[in-house]
Amino acid sequence: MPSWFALLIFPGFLYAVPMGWLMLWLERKILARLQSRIGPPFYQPFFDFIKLMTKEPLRRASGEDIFYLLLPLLALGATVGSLTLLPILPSSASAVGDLVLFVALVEVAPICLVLLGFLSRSIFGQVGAIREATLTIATNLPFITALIALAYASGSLRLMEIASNAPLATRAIALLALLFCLPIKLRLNPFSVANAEQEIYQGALTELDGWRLGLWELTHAVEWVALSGLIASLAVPWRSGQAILDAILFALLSLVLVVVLTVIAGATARLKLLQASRFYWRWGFGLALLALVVSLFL
Amino acid sequence: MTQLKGPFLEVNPDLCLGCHTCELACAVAHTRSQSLIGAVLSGEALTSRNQVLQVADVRFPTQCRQCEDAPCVKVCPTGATFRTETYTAVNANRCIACGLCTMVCPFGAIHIATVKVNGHTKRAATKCDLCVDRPGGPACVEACPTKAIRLVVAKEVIQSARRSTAERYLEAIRVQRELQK
Amino acid sequence: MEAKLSFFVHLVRYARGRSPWLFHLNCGGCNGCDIEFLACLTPRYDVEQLGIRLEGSPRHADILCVSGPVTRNTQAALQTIYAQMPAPKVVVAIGSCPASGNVFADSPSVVGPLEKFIPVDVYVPGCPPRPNAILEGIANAIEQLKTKPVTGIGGKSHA
Amino acid sequence: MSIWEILAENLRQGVVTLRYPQRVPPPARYRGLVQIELEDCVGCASCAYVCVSAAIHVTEERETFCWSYDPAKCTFCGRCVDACPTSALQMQAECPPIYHCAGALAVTYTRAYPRCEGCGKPFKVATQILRQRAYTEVSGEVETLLRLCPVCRQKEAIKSMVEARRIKEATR
Repeated sequence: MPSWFALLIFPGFLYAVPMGWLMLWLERKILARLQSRIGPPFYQPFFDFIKLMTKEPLRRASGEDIFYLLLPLLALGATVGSLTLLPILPSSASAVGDLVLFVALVEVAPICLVLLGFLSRSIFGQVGAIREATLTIATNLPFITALIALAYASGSLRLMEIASNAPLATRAIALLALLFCLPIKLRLNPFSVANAEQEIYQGALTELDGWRLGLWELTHAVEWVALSGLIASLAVPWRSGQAILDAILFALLSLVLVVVLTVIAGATARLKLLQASRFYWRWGFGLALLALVVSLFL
Repeated sequence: MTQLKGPFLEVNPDLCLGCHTCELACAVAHTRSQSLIGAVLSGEALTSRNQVLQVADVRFPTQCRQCEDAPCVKVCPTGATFRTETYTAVNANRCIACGLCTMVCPFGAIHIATVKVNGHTKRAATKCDLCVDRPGGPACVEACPTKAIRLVVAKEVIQSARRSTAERYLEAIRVQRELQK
Repeated sequence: MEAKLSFFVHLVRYARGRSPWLFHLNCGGCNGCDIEFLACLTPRYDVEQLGIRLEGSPRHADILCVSGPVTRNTQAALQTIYAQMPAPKVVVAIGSCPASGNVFADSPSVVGPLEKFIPVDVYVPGCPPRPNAILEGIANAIEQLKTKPVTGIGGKSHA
Repeated sequence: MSIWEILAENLRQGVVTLRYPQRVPPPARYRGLVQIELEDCVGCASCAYVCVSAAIHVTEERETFCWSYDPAKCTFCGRCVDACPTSALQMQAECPPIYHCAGALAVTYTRAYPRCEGCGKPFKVATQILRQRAYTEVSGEVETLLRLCPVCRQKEAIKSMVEARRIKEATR
């Protein structure tokens, strides 16, 4: 499969953007249903995006302007890029990159968000950026440890080989540890101090306006696809060999993950920064360490 | 059976000259300085509570009849007009000058006028108060040169318990009309 | 070209009407309207059915909902917040207070009414208005929002 | 009750939201816009006196009075309705309409005072409700008297008194 196809069509832009919007809508809709509300209509994220892109941009100092343009674009590009590495199809483009590149690309968006927060010179933006940075460090310890366990168990850093070779016990524990990391990476409820909309006005996003916010929303949608896609594609070792069947299986698994994450988010209240960090270093890291130990001895 | 305790002012039309002295005396008696010169110097408004009117060849001062069961008391929304033991009084402090009392008084004896209450000027209902605060009794009685006005304190007037003075007056009109026929 | 442009303009207008984001500002009111406003977020009324989101930052908002007479202390904040909202924006005055000052009018600390400081597009009368009336006011504001000129991404005017 | 049970209960209960154009009808005693029945109004300005937010003003001219009401200032407390001695005011049991220009809902009504049947002077005349409150029974005499201005009523009183004296003397 050519890499342009992976980047632009599947699982890249053309698949990821509508899928991300669907996931954002599903998240809001499920949350609404859990609260007996009717929730937003189906097309909501799409119209949000169109509206945000055509709002009149505020004039900013010329030095800042380039960063406000580059950082959201960089975040979007890197996250879409990370999608191309997912081992969905037997002939996926994962040949051109591996686990290390995936982790690097997925981490670009949080780093851009931290930079945007500091750039805003708003107290809320800076507080949000500090929280985002702290949580990124907190979550990456179990995230990377779990991936290392998987890589060690399957004897390769290639995602395709991990997906097909990882032993069951290690795979189960490591994927659970990865699932632990998703709410914080997607800034979902129990761990949403970084973009708390009530306390710090969405943190680093406070000063984003118009199309900058629109691009950020798009990045967030693609982040949903990439991170839920990582677990969905690593969960099943079996590949049918037929592209369409594999893609549908992958998409359905991703949506199931969205439902699980949203229900957890709807049932929990926001933890404090220290509580969230402690949770990750204790339970998340403990689980990832267990996966590592299991992979060493099995 | 009820006892009409309250006094009221009665005028003898045969003696009345229509000289308006009672009006002036009334107005002066309700100023703070109790004198015409003092009132003029302090700029206080002179408003009389009785009015001398002429109907055909009869001149006559009219004022409040001090109804016992007064319509003005019944309609007052703020309780500014109220009935005491002896007379029907107006508390200018509570009056909002809505004029409901002037609308229902069958004698037309209550008016809205500019008065001075507690140092500030306001519009309020004014009516004859029988000069209850005046040591010498009603000023009009004292001032009348022909003694046409006198204060009547009825000993015992037999009337229906629920009927007001106003209604008795209206009944009197009806009786007269029947007599005229 | 013309047809494409008009399709774009229609799409943008439609999208605006489907995703109005609110910013709620209390300019010194008694909180009565705020409570009714928050009642709009409850499952019974649920503003999200109109695609509405209550935003924390005026930079993200399309509709500014003001309650309360404008007091001396909130006036500067009000003007700053209005200036911070990016262009197509409408203002909804919730309750009697922003329209006239209501019982607070002529108080030395009240400098309102609201229209002295920012243009007001929709008034929702009531003290406080019912959640239904607030929803109706916001729906009116959405209609006003749709009629505002459409600008492209670079800020160029298309219609 | 754990949070999971609450969420399950919510899911079981289903959507309780009213779709937008649907509305909860206001209760029967809902206090909406103040409305005046001008025929019943005597121009006493009690409503303006009790109005806490100065939404109602009554201005008096020589021959007319104006009743003006600005809903933008109204607190919808209903004190004016309670205070009206002639029950000329009432409140709509529905939400006030949305408007777009300041002062769009403000109304001003002008009414000429009725004229005295004796002298033709304009004056404030008591309505039926007021008469019924003032008198235990409203007879024809009350009706005729109260259609006269206060000065004419005084004259009427003089006339009847003189008449009464004359009859008294004649019968003596």
